[in-house]
Parts: sequence; C-alpha cells; structure tokens
Amino acid sequence: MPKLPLTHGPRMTMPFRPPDRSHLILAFLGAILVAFVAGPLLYLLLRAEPGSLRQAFTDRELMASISLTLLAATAATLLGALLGVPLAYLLAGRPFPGRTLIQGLVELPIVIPHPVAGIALLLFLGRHSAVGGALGKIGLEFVSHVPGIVAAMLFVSVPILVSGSRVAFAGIDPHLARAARSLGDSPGRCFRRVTLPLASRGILAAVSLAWARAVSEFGAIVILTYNPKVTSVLIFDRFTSFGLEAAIVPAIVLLLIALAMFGLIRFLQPSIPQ
Amino acid sequence: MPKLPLTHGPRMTMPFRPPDRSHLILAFLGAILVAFVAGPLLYLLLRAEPGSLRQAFTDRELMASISLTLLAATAATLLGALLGVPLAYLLAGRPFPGRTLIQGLVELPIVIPHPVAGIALLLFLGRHSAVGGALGKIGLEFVSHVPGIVAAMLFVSVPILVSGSRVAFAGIDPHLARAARSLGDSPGRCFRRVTLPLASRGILAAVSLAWARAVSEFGAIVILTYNPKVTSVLIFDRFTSFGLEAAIVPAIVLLLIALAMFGLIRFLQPSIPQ
Amino acid sequence: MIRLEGIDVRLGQFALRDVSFEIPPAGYGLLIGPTGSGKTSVLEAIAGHSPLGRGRILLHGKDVTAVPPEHRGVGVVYQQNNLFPHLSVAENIRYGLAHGDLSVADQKARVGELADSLGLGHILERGVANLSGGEAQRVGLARALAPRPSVLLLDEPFASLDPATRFALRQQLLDLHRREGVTTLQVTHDFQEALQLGNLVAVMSEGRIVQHGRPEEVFRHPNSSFVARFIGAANVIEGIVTRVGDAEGADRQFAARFSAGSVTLDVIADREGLLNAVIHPEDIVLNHRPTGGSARNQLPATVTAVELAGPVTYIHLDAGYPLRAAVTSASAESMGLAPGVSLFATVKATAIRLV
Amino acid sequence: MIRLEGIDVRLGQFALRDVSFEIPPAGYGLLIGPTGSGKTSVLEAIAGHSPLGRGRILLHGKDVTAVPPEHRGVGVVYQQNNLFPHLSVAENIRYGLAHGDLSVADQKARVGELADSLGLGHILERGVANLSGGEAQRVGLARALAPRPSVLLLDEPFASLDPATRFALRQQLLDLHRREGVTTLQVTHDFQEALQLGNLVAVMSEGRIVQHGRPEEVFRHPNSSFVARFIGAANVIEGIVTRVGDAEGADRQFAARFSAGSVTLDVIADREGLLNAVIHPEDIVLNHRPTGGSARNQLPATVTAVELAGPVTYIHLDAGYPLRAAVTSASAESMGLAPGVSLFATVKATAIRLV
Repeated sequence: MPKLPLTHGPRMTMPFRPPDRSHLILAFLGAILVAFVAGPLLYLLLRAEPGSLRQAFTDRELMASISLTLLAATAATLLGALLGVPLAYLLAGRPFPGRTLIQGLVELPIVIPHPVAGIALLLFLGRHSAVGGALGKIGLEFVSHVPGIVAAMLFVSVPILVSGSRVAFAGIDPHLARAARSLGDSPGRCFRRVTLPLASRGILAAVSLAWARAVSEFGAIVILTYNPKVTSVLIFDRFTSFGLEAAIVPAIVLLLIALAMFGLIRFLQPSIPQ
Repeated sequence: MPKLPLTHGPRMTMPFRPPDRSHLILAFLGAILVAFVAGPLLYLLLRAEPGSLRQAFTDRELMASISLTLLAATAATLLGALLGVPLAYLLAGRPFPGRTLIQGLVELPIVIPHPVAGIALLLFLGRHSAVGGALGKIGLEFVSHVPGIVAAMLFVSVPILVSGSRVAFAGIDPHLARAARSLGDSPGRCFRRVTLPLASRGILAAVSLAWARAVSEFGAIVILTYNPKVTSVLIFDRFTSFGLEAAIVPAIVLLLIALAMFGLIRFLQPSIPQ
Repeated sequence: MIRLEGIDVRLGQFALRDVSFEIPPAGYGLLIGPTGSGKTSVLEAIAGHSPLGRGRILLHGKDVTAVPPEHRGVGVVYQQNNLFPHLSVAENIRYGLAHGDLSVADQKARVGELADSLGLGHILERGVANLSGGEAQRVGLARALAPRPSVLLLDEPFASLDPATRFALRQQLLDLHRREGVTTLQVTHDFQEALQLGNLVAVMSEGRIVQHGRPEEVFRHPNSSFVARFIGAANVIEGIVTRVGDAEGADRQFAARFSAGSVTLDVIADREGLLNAVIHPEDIVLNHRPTGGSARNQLPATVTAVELAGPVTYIHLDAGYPLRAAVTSASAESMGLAPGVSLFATVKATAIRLV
Repeated sequence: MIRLEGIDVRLGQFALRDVSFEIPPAGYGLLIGPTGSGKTSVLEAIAGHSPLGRGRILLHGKDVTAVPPEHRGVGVVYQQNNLFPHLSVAENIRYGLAHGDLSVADQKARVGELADSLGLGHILERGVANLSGGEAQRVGLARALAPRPSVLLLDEPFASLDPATRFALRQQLLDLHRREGVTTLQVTHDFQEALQLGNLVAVMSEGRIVQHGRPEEVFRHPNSSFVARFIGAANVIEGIVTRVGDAEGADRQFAARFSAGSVTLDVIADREGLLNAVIHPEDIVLNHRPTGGSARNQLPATVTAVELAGPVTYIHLDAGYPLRAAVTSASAESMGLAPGVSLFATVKATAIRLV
C-alpha cells in the first residue's frame, strides 16, 4: 500500500502546466465520472424550494426521525469510540499474538452487505439467542427498539473508528514516546502528554467519519428496527408508501445534513483515505 | 493525516512483552467490540446446515439474483475503473485549478445515505429528467432495469476506486518517473514501463474493494431497481414477505461471497485503509 | 559542456534567480551550498523537469531549453530511492538502452562492461530491494551511464553512505568519469568533496550562485564571509578595517589595521569599514616564544583544545578571539601542545584575506 | 559512568552480542560503525527501550537493567524527528522539568540558562515545525540536558546537518559537556568525529564491538582490516607474510617479507600467512630520486591523482598497488606533484602494521 498522500508529495511544488493531448482524453473520461456523481446530487438539491423546506419543519414525523437519527448516531459513535480507540491503540502498539486476526475482524463490516449485517444482528440480538435473551432480561430490547438502531449503526462504523484511530496512533514517531519516557514520563503520563495530543486530530476525524456513516446507515437498520424510523428508513417508507415525490423533501434534508458533516470532516482531515 | 501504517513501523522490530495492567483494561474494552462484530457473523454462519446450502442451489430465484449481482457488480467496477483510474492519475499529478473540488466531489458518496443516493439517481436517471430522457431514447432504461443496478453500484463505489487508485499513483516516488524520462522514455512510455506497473497492485486492491462494495450495495438499489432483484434486495424481500427464517439462507450465501472477497482483498493489500 | 545562461525557476515559495555557469566538455563541476539553497533545483532544470521562467540551458552547444527530458541525453543519479523497484539490477541498468538501435547482445555487453567497472557482476540478477546503500548507488550510476549520456548529473550520490563506502565509490566515479569522458555536474553539501572531485565549483545560497571558480581558488580566496564560513575550513573574524598609511599600490591596496575586540591585526586592504578577516588554519604559525623578524601580527594565545585529524592536528586557541591553527601531528607532539599551554600565534599580513 | 557488561539484545533478525564497555564519569565515548552494525540498538538498550537477553547495564555504579526508562536519568538526542511537534521550543526544553520539585521560576531559569548556552533565546516562543536542522538539534540537546541527566546519549546528532552547522554545534556540544560534566555516549559513522570529540571509541560491526580504546590509538593501530578500512584513513593491502630471519625479539616479533602482487615490503611481524598491511598516508615519504639510508622499502610509483584537503594534500599513487600518501600542501606544490609524475615512495618497516 503506498503511503504518500499527494497533498504532501514533492509534486506539489511544481508549477501548473497546460495539459497535453493525452491528458485531455483522461480528463474527458474523468469528467463523465464527476458528472455522474455530482449530477444526481445537484439535481436533487435543485428540487428544494423554500416552501418545501418550510414544510419539512412542520413535518413532525420527519423532525422526530432526524432527532432519533442524530441521537442514535451520537450514541453509537460514543460507544464505538469508548471501545474502539483503546483497541486501536493496542493494534498500533507492539505486536501480540492474534493482532492480524483481530485487525481483519474489525475491518470485516466494510464488505458485509448491510441487509446481511441486519439479519446477523437480528439473529444475534433477538430474544431467541443466548446473547439477546440475556440482554433482554436486563431490559435491553434491540429488535424494533432504539438499541437496535444503535447496534446497527455501531456495527457498520466499527472499521472506520478502529482503522482511523489505529492509523492516527501508528503515525506517531515512536521516538517521541521514547524521548518522553527518557524525560521522566511514566507510560500513562507519556500517553496523556504526547501520544493522545498527537493522535487527537486523526481520532477526531475518524470519529466524525464514523458518525457520518452512522447517520447515513439504512440497510441494517431497516431489517433490525423499522420502527421507530430513522430518517433513511423514513425516506424509504415514504417512497414505497406514497411514491417518489413524497420522499424528496426528507431526502434533501438528510443530504444537507450529510453535506454539512462532509464539510466538517474535510476540515478536520484534508484527504479522506479509502 | 498520519502516513505510517503500523505494519511498516519501527515498532515491528520490538519483541513481544507481556501486557501490563492498564493494557488489560484496554484489551477488555477492545474485546467487547471484537465480540460485537464477530459474534453476529459467526452466529449467522453457524445457522448454515448442509441441507440448507444444498437447498440454496435449487433456489432458482436466489441463484439468478447471485448471477445478476455478480454481473452487475463486475460491469459497474469495470466502468468505474475505465473512468476512475484516469481521473485518479490526474488527481495524483500536477495541481490544476479545481483539483481539490473534484477530489471532494468524488469522495462525497462515502457520506451520502444510500436511500438518498437512490432517490437522487431516480430523479436524475428517471424518464422525466433531461439526462434520463435522453438516455431512454437510445434504449438505456435505468428505473427497474439492470442499468439502474449498475448505476447505483457505480455511484457508491466511485470514492473507493478513485481514492484508492489516486493513493496508489501518488505513492510512487516522482524521482522514478523523472529517472525514466531522463533515460529516454516519452511520457506515455514512462507511464507504461514505470508508473502503471508500480501502481498496479494498489489499483487492483482498489478495484477489488470497489467490486466488494458493489456486490454488497442495497440502499440505493432497493429504491432504483427493486426488480430484477440483486441478492441483497432478495434477502430484504424474503425477510419482509416471509420472515427471518426465509432470509437466512440467502444471507449466508451472500456473506460467504463477501468473506471470500475480503480474503482476496487482504491478500492484495495487507491493511485496508480508512 | 553544460552552460546555464541566467536561468530563473519558480518552485512554489522558492526561486532560482539568474543562475549562470559553464562546465567545459568532459569537465567535472560541483554545486555546493547549504540545504535549501537550490542545488537540486538546478539539476532538475538541466534535466528538463522544471520549466524556466527566464534564461536558457545549452548542452554541448545545443540550446535544450525547450527540449523534453527524454531527448536531452542527460543521465541522472538521485540521492536515494533511485532504482526501479519492480526490475532487477540488470533490468535497471539496461532500462535506457531500450530506445536506441542496440541489439540485445550489444545491450548485454554494455551492461556487462559497466557492471565490471563498478563491481556489480555478482548481483546483476538480484532484485534491488535488498541492495546495500553503496550497491544501490553504483547500480544507479551504471543505469545513468548505460545510454552514454552527454551529460551526467549527480544529486548528492554519497550522502547516505558510510565514509569507507563513500571513499570507494568516489574513486570508482573518478575512474569512470575519466574513462567515459562525460561532462559531469554533482551536487554536494560537503566542500571536501568538491576539493577532491571537481575542477569547477559553484557555491549557492538562497537560489543564487555566490561564488564560482576552481575549488582550490574558492578554498583559498572565499569572496564573502558566507562562503568562508560555509566551507568551514577557515577562521572568519568580523571587525573594523581602518587605513594607517597613505601609500597605495597599483591595485589600490593600502596598509590598514583590523580590530575585533581585543585583537588588532596589520592587514593589506582595498577598502575600510566593517569586514571579515579570513585566516586559514595552516597560515597560523605557533611558537613558544615571540619571534623577531618581519611578522608583526603576533598574538599571545592559550591552547583550549587539541584535535587530531590524521596527519594534521588542529590547535584551538584563545587569542582574545577563538582561532584554529593547523600544525603537523608530529610537531604538535614535539611542541607538547595540550590544553592550557600558552604560546604565540603569528599570522603574516598577506595571509589575511578581507571580505 | 556508563558500564555495559556482556549485554545481548534480540531485535527481530538482528542481535547485539556480548557488548561490553565502560565510559568513566564525565567521559565522552563514541560508538562508531557502519549502518546496521547495532550502534543505535546499544543506545536504546542503555535508555531502557529494549529488554536485555543477557548481561547488565550500570549507570554511575547502579545496576539499572530492570529500571524503567523514566527512572534511569538518561538524556537522549535522536538523529531527527526528535522534538514534540505540538509544543513550542520552550515547552520542549521544559518537558522533563515537570517531574522534579523545581518551582516554575527555577524551571524557567534552567530553560533560559540552556537557551543562552546554545543560542536559542530568540526562538524560545516559536513552534518547532520551521526550525532549521541545526536549531532543532540544539533544542533537542537543551531538552535532554534540562533535567540534569547523569548520562547523555546522542544518536548521530550531526548526521543531517551542513558541515558548517555541524562544526559549530560540535563546538557548543564540547563546551556544554565540559560545563555540565555529564557522561556522554555518542553514535556516529564518521571516524573523524570520534577523533575530534571522544576520549573513548568503540568500533562496532554486526552487533559486536570489534575494537575499543582511545581514538588516536584505534586510528594508529587498527586491530583488523575491517577497522582499518572503516576508519578510511589508511592504506590496507592484503598479502602474504613470510619470515626471513630467525632472530626473535622479546615480544616474539621477527623480520619478515610481505608480498602482494608485484609489491614486496620488509616488515616486522609476529606471525606468518595471509595478513593485511596497514600503512598510514603520512608514513609514506615521497622523493623524486631514490634515497640511500636505512629505509629499504622504496617503491617506484606514478602519481595518479592529487587531492587537496586543506593543509595536507593526498597524493594517489600507482606503485603496483594503489597507495595514498599525505604531504603538506606546500611541499606538494614545491615538488610539482601532478598526475603522471614518477617518483619513489618510501615506507619504514616499523610504520607498517600487520593485522
């Protein structure tokens, strides 16, 4: 895997030169792709009229779904950070038996189709399974309850959280921690004074990206907890129940939230990997 | 963004030391997360019985959905590679006006909720839009047709393809291309003899990851093209029509496909970024 | 022949300004200066990798300013990360031979010839990942020379090597340069290397060439305190020059007095005011007793440190101003020079250069 | 005092084996060797960053083998990437003072004192991102010294600096070492640095110490062809030693003949067989005509290159075997030494060391 992101590469210092002919062909092919991504989003945004957005604010179900989505995503992200950042720190540290396996496991959800994740979570956390049954006895109901939404969101955002934080920790020159130790820091003090401050920006970027991922989740939630509805499920529900037009305003609102988050993430982390 | 993946870090040379107490707390928190990811998947896989898998092969609708999924994903990935690798090459090269904007645009689909992407694509490619109407006249129907599946898969896999390939190109030391030029290579020859061979492994990894992403897509497809059904839509359909038990066998089949792809990707690229 | 005529190059924040020099055919030039002074940028400009804002570049009389890199006939060796990682040693060396009309047999012969000169025969079939630093640089050199370039550009080729490897490679490079007769320009930040290798040296600072000439000339007569300090071989003292006599020689020089703190020296000057006195360590003569005679700059001094450097020993002195004198190691021993010893340091007025 | 007693360290493929040496209190030791010989690993072991397989480490008489890094009282300066990027220069220097019972005023005083010694006063409030290489290393040095460590470890602190900066920093380091009296161990791959700085040098190769002693001693009497070649200052010729007389001295030495190709030399040996002759350049005397007298090793030779190195000039000779002789630059000039000149090179038998 190459390591040099372009924004730090030596080519940055080269002045702009007008492209030659072969570059024009490449640019043409690339432009099709850019248009294919930007076109639909722009087209959707252009459907936003002042009236329709005002209407969105009076749509109680939509507003409730947005609060639910943001709250559940925040809960999933905080829980994920609590469990995932320590794991990332361990994965970035000294090798230990099984490290490669664990790293593979936490990255798995990237390739798991979301309805499959939904089915798997439903089986695992449903009342008939040992785990789900035990958790049900202490009052944690997942299926068709808010904890199910949080669980689905957490499942899909684990790779982002753990890998992002791991890269942030691993990118710190180990000499710095050694220097801090030789200057009198205990391992804990060294973590607080050097490791954490230096990794914090990368961790924050991973947490934001995980939050955005949680907000946009649909496929696993729609199976685990259709009701109460998060916004992505609401969009799907409106679309299947009332048709395309009914889904446009909720879609625009969720798109705007996603764009705002994207802006924040780009600010925290100039180039999103992957 | 830190640049040093752990697998290349200097700590690799340090011998294993037994963890101290603070590490045990971190390991305990991490273990919960690993169990939360691995548990549901293992639980689902344990539901696979020899009989149920034999039954899967006789399930014509399931087999058809798998062929459709694999074919559409392959088409979307090839199309994406054709358009995206040239774009990645340009983005990794000399700065040009608008480069940052274009890079942001192609990364946008990461944060777009998939049902929103589905709605946007439906509007953009539907028969009532200028683009969809024009394409419809030349026989390209998207809504409820296979091209709609390909379009949805392409949309969500663009960031993976472009960013992955861009990082692969940008990771090549620019001195190598300059050395090749000074040794008599024209820009095209230098690309074929040096740049492409060195980037090929990274591009292949990006293409595989994009293909896996396309195979697992659900949220955008379910809105754009419910029928003919790809496997993820079939799982959802079986689940809503016949209940959980009916969805398990298709889910296991798709999970096995995803795991096989994950194994391939890990082989091509030891550590998946993001 | 490499000839730069007043080239300007803009590279982000940094710029080369009005860089001109010429290396004669089959000559060996060195470009030296501190990190960030623009040495590598000059090589990149000659190789054709950065467009000029102004000026032109001639190689063997031909204006190549608008010629793309692949048609300049320039061989380049970078400091590191130089070799194609997906090719073997032999494939790397042969890379530039694919374009000519050489038969495969001739290509192999050329690779073999260079491998022999550089002692690479036993590693030709290896990959390049596990070469030592010295081997990698020799492969890079062979690859650059294989297509018989008319010009060879070397960007600190010895910088990351051990002294012993560096020394051996330097010898091989000199031999090859003599045999292949290719006009060479090497970048270095080590003036010693310039003294050992080059027949022309250009000193750079902040994107400009501040002095150029024969290495010994630059070494003996730095034209500024920057150059004198950078080459690191001389004492540089800042002080005030005042005229003491009316007599003026044909070259407008006059007798003057140089004062820096408690130190006062008789000097020959061509101007007055704030100047730097450059005194080479070997021009400082040490004696236990004051000597008579014509030398009037005789400073009482105390030895602060003794620094053995092979055949010479540097004696660090406190003479009201820190000074470094060079004596042969034999006389350092016979004079019993050690920290704390008091003695007299004598410098002839004509050995003091004011810049 | 730093004392290593037979330490073994395993680091992946690489291992340190049976490393022992001692640096007296307030001494200045140097560890030299080629890249990958294990120099840095020795520092890491002393600082407490890699567990020992065997042996023990004593600092000022105290066994610290099982002591964690933060309680060893060791200051470390790495080659680069040394400073905390999220802290200012002053905060970096003060970092290690947060643990003691120093008042804030005393901490500031200590920072100010070190900043003055190292000329850092004007950049104390800056961030560390835009420091020059020399400034960064001075800040690293100040940070390491601030908590008054009993031991200072330096890992090639000058490696990435320009020669002029390197020279200046070396002076400041020597001054500080004298003033603070801290026992110091520095890693370098440059033997010249060892000659200038240290009072003890240990030469490493492949994880072992192959020679240690006073720098001048190692320079004059390398105990193996590896050391002789590595320090790069001497001619090393491989050949066969055969006894020519029966007489044997008290130290079992005898007269012998050394043959390497067409070269035959009279030598004093203590064993026969395949050995290396080490001849220092300054022990080769050059004359235009053969001289009479007692020196019997007189080789006709041709000058192949002349290499000015400040006060001395190295004359490269072909005497049937390549040789390098050192003469003063003045006599090189007066003798008219230039490539192609034929002359006679004379070496006394007692100046040839066989290893």
